[in-house]
Amino acid sequence: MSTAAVHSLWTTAADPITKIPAPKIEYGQLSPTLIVLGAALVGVLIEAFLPRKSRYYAQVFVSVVALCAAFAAVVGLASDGYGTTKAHIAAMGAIAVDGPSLFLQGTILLAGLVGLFTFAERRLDPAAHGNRVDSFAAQAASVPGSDSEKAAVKAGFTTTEVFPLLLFAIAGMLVFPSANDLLTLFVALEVFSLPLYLMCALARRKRLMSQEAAVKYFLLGAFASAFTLFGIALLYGYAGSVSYARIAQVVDGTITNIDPALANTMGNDALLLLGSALIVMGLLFKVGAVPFHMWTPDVYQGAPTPVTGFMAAATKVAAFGALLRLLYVVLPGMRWDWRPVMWAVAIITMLGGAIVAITQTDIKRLLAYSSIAHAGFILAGVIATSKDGVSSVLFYLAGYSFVTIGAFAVVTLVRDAGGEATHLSKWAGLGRRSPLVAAVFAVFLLAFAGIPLTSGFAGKFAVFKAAADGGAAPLVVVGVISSAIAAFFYIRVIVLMFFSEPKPEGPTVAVPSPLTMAAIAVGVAVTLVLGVAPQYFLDLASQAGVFVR
Amino acid sequence: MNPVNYLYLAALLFTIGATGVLIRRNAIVVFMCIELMLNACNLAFVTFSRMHGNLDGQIIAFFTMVVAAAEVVVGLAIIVSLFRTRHSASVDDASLMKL
Amino acid sequence: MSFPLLTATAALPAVGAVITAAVPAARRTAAKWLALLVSLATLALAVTVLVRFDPDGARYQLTESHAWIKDFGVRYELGVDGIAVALIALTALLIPFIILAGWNDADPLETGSRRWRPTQGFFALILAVEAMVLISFEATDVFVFYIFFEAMLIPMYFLIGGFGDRAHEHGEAAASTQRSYAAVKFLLYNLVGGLIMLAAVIGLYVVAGNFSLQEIAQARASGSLHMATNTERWLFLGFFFAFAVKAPLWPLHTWLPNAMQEATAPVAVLITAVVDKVGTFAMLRFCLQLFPEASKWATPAILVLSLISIVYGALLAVGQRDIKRLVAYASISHFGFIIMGIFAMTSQGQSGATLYMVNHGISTAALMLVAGFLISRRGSRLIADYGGVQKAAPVLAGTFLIGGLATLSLPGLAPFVSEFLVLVGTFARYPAIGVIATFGIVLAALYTLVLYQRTMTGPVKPEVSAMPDLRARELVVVAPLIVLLIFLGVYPKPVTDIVNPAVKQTMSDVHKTDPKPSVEAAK
Amino acid sequence: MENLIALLIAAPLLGAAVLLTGGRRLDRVGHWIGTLLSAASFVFGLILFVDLLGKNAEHRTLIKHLFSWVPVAGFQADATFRLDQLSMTFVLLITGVGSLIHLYSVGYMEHDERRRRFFGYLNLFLAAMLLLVLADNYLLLYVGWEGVGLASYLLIGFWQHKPSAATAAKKAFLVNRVGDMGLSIAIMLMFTTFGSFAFGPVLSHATQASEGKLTAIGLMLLLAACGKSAQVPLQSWLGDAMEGPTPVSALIHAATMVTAGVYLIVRSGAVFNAAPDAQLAVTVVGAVTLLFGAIVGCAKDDIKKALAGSTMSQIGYMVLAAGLGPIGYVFAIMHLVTHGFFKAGLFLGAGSVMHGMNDEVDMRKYGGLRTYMPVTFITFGLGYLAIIGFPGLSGFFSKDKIIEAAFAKGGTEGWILGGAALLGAAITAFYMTRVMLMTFFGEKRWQPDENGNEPHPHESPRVMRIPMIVLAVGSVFAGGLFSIGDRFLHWLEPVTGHSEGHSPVSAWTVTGATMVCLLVGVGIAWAQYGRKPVPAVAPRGSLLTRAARRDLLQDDFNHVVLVRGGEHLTRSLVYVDHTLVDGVVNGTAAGFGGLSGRLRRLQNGFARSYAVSMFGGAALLVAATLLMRAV
Repeated sequence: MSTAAVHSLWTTAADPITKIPAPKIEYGQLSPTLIVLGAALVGVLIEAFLPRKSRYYAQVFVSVVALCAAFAAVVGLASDGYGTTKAHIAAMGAIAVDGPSLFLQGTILLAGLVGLFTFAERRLDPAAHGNRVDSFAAQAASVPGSDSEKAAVKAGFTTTEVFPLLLFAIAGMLVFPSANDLLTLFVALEVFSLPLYLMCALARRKRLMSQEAAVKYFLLGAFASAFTLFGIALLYGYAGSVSYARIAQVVDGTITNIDPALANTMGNDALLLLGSALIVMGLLFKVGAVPFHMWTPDVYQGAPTPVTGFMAAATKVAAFGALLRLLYVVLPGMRWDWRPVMWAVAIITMLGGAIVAITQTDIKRLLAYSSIAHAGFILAGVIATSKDGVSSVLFYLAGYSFVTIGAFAVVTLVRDAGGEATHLSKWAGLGRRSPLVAAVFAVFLLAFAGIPLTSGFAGKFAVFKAAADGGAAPLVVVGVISSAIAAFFYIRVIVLMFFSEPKPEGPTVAVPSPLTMAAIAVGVAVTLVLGVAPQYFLDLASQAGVFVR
Repeated sequence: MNPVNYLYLAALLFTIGATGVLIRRNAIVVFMCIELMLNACNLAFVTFSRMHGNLDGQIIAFFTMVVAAAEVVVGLAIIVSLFRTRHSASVDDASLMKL
Repeated sequence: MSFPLLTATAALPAVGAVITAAVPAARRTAAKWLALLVSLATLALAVTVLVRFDPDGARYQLTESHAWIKDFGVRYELGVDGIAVALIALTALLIPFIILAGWNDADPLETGSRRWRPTQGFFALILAVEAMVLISFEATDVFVFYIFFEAMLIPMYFLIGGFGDRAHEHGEAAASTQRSYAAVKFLLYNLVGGLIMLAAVIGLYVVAGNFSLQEIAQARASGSLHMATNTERWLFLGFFFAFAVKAPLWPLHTWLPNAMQEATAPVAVLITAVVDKVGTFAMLRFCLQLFPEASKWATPAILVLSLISIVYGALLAVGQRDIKRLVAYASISHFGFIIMGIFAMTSQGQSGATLYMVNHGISTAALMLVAGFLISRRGSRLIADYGGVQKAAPVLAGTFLIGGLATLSLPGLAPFVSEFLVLVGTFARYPAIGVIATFGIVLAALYTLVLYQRTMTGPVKPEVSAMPDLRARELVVVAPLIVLLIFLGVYPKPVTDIVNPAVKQTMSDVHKTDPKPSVEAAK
Repeated sequence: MENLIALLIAAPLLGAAVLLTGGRRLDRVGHWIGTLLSAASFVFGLILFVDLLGKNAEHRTLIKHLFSWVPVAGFQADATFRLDQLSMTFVLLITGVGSLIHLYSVGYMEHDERRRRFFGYLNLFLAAMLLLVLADNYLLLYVGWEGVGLASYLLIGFWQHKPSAATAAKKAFLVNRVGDMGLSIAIMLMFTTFGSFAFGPVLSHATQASEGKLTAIGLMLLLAACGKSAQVPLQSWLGDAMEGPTPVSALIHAATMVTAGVYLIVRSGAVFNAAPDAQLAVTVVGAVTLLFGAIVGCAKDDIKKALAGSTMSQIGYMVLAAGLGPIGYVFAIMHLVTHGFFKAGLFLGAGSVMHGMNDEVDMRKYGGLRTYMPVTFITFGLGYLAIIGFPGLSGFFSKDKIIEAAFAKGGTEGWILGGAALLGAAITAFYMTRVMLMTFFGEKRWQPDENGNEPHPHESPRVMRIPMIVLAVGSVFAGGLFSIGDRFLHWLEPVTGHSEGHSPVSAWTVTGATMVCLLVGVGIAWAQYGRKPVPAVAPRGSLLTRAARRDLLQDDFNHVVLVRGGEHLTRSLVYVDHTLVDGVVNGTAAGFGGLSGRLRRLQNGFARSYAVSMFGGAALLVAATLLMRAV
């Protein structure tokens, strides 16, 4: 860099800025996020001002209304054509309002709503001192087993803060897949991650594990976001901007007016490759791809099960949305660089998740590994780099998220004296005791396994088809093989539930309130509808399959 | 001085931070190392901002600080509650869940 | 629009399954009767299909076509040719007998939870399997076929793992372990096969752009759809693998003995007489039509494998100590014949193979169901636990013998005709293979007669001396099957008339003509 | 008239169906139903015979097409019957002897609680046997062929509670199956050669096919014949088949079924005529068997097994004759018919003896029975004279012609075959005399059995005596009736063809030599068993005798090579299936399980090691991306 150039920079920067244009914000198009964020703030206020007794109802009410309203807003935007013809970049280039954003936002909102139902469930545990309790600690700050905890339980404290936390997380997730510059991406990442870290620590039972999960999730998550941030810095260094469109232009080499002062760093491919690899790594951490998956089983096991369900579904949707946008909007110009790498990641993710799951003995860990394997399948669709690839991933995510929440909701029902009985040996003979619950869980497992007539099959078929169309036939073969391996452990659970003799002092199945029932019912309904008559949703996904640049 | 050197410094700090995460046991120290990594990023942003001659990088650095602060709030809360339960802040002690 | 007869045929048992499953726990008997009535009504519909099918008409008849999943290029397309009609009739015919034979198999030992309804489940699952098998036979869209081909594993899996023979030498816990092992093995084998087929199905879509059997076959015939040689071979192998697991062909067979051994006899019949037929049927319909060149390319290898199946299955049947396992290995041997007939690429072979599917269904049903009655009386599957049953229960022994004779393809009984056609058809093109396969008939006699001798003849064992003879319900199950075996042995023309035109079409699909006799003048 | 052909089969078939499904209420009349329907069939046969006699020799073929049986492109098997002189002969033999034996069985099986079923099986046999000889194509013949096998199986194992009977039945069926394999392959060969397997097309075009194919077809037909007719090497089942009730041995394992092989060869004459190598094989098999059976017959103490050896041997004669070509066909059939009479008679006699002796079969425990059962003695004696070829009786005419024809073959072969036939005649005389002497002459040798029941030999009831008498009459006169004026020759000639041979020795020389042989055989037997008392326990005997007692070690060979070898094979295959075929799959599963267990350990619970994995992953990701660009 020449001194003259530097000097000119200094002088430019030293000039007083006379006119800062007011940003133009399309509030209407951002309304889903804004509604949720607003509701979250209202939730905070509720915590501050309402009496303890009425907080629960108020929070649930506000949350449900907000999520419904936000979903309505998404539907309204989509029907106005924002997903297709009127798709554009809003909020001064920070947020993209287009098909994939709207589709994923809708999915996240519905998943959040269903997840909320499981958060609000208060009938599973026996009432403590006459107070109904949910899955969350009475007072998170009290030390487990201490007198203060007992006092908190006795006083009927509940951590109703989870509802605003949930809303904040959802708001972050809504922004994440529609972020159109790297800064927004990073902020959204933190906005949805931080509440999740907290919620992980809030379990009522097994608090040690819960806290451990939170610590692990937090440290590793922060570690990963540091990498992401560094990647963002490098990409910024490469392109001189954090805007997706601008970076894409630089990558493509189509940028018109290059400031000569930037010539030195701009277009430095090392920066591009390093930066994009680190950002992708951060996203792969969130979707739980091997080798960035190791937090998944521990956190899934330790977190309160409703949180696990929500996290497993919604985080994956948001993270895959962001990954898609990054790869399809920012980095299509270098797909010959990232495709082989992603191939490798997809393969080890599919195989690794499936293989390690075989020997799991805890149902929540098992589902965690299963979610890793599924991340691999979805990655296969991501790699397709075609419009079909996008829509197949969207469809897969929609189907998968409801199955996941439903499955974890069922997990909350099977309880013994220590709370949820998550060890697989306790699930023996469940089919005898409560055929209906076992059958429902079997449906979810079959959907995970990708048996025809379930959403799992339709999704897997869509993803593999897109991958094969995109020239990734070997990936399909690996996918098929790992599906076979995965089938083994799903079936093992079914065997256990239906064909093993029930243990005499086995767990009981709690009768849930309509909230959890609704969550499970929605899961089953979506599973079957997307399995038997997926065309409407495939249409939706394929209309939504185009990113705006 | 050539601003590229700041980049090298940033990379160095980032690596030190990452190494600290990998080798230190105390959760607080680990967390501090992560903060170090974030600040390394900030340095890189500011440097690039200087090199590119636009202010985006500097603004981002502010955002990063805010985010880091938020992380501190959440992180310390979690770590402190763990410490109060276990009377230990060692991340290695928190290994109930494995395999 | 005309009445969707094919859909109705498959939908009726499906609906019946749902309703049966919903019958309250206390109304067990009602569930049984309901299932039986539904299966009979399905049979009536199947007979209607049979009557309305015109053997000399278009290739696919009673067709239905509706849009289903546009994005996957999938249409809900049904249609039947002669081969499918024959198998639909077989399936619809056997299910009532299976239900009747399993009448008491699923009565709960103790009343568990209020919601525990094994009996309802058992009959509902059987009807569900029927529905899926029927629609597999009817589908002319590869995807539709695939979906039900795979989905039928699930009810089948529960039938195998959930219901077993009552008494067991090692107690109920051991039995349940073995059962679930068998069920898991069944499911995994077939699932792996199905998943590999899934890869091929996707590959087919990438190449062809849709799943319509007729469209693809026409496009291939007219040359508008070109498949690279290697692509065709890989796709063929993907399809064939799944069907070979299902059929089952050596060395992919080991799930069958376990499954048949552990399942109750009616379920074992359901597996081997009905469900497995989908595999061999699909070879004829999909492998040969979609990939004619690859089929011809693979023929030598497949013939050798089927030959191994024939001899190996029979030899292993000789070595078995468990009645049901023995029948299972015998079935493996018979499936070897069926596959051999299909890939001999002669009209005798393929007509014979189709006829064999029907006949094997009936004959195995007869043998296995009687074996089930026998086992339910003594509470043991071991051959060594029997002896002299003939004295105590002559009718049971007699029907068992006829079932056995059908299994060894005694002339005059139905399987003979088909087995001979397969042998002739194979011999015409591959004399050496035909001759070796003929050894199978000696081995078949060996295992059947050894089984009969050890169980039915000789001094009467004390445990069997008080064994009751066949009851009325059991006779109602067995007698019609035996009548059918004799009828189709003496007069198989009704079946061959339906099958022949379809086989002719298949032969022209693979561009093969029958070898000509060396002395032409004799004709 | 053609419809009668169908009725011919339908009558016994109806009987079988009614008797086997009728249930207990038919127990009292079942046997009469069976006998009646058998007799009805015989009557139909007679009507048809008279009808045929009324026609010209060329028009004595009736064809009845019933329905199209297996119509598959190019493969047309019809249910069509052909009644010509050859099948007519068989029809009369089968239904005639069959009806007599039905009658006999009414008495013989009187005390068996499963008599109804027995008659059902007998009727089933008649139907199958008639189908065999009336079929107009080989596939339909095959149905009858296996049908008689089934009936034979059921009847040999009729006393199922005896393990030996059940085993014998199974063995018979299995050995027959080996033969059936030959028939299957022969039919397949015909189909690929001629495009058909109906008698008409195959036999009329036989000369157009290559000799190699025809030889193959001929050899396969021979294999089939060996199985059914108990010829070496598939003869081992016949001796064991004597486990069945004696009427069964008489009807199936002497008079009718076992001769089906001869029928098959004669029927396929056109094929054999054009395949000299196959013919040679047939004659060799016939010659070997006639000696084999005779030798075995000499050594057996069990009266039925001795007779079974004799049956084998006599069928050997027939096969030998059939192998000689047109010159021998007629005599093969003639011997078959006469043998049907005298061998059935002999067996019924043996049955009558057993009936009177508490089912004792060991001839060493008989002796001097001629006084106790005179009718049996006389009828048995006449049968004996017939079989050894006493001049003027049936066996004399038919056997003599065969020996003549064998010599007429010419060359070394002719001498060897003729010599074998002559030797056979001598041995026949020996073993039959032995049976006669041990049973009816000498001192009584029976003892009370372990329960103290001493047998009280007595004559059989009339219902059993009548068939014996009728058959004895046939044994005496049938040969003469057929031979005088060459009636039988002219009757069969249109079907089988005939050629006169040019024997190197004159007919009278052959007759003379035969007589000498006969006398020698009888003389030796008299010297051994007539002059000296018969020991109650068999002496150890020479090596040959001991071998002959064990059916010339055939069973031992089978046991060691086939049974043991087979057991080892199946056992090792079961092992292979379990460990190897299944093991590969289970091993794969276990492999994944092990891999899983190992990979699982990476998840060690320490957040820092997770961070290492992430860090390493990030490094790999970066390195790989950079590498991709570099490549």
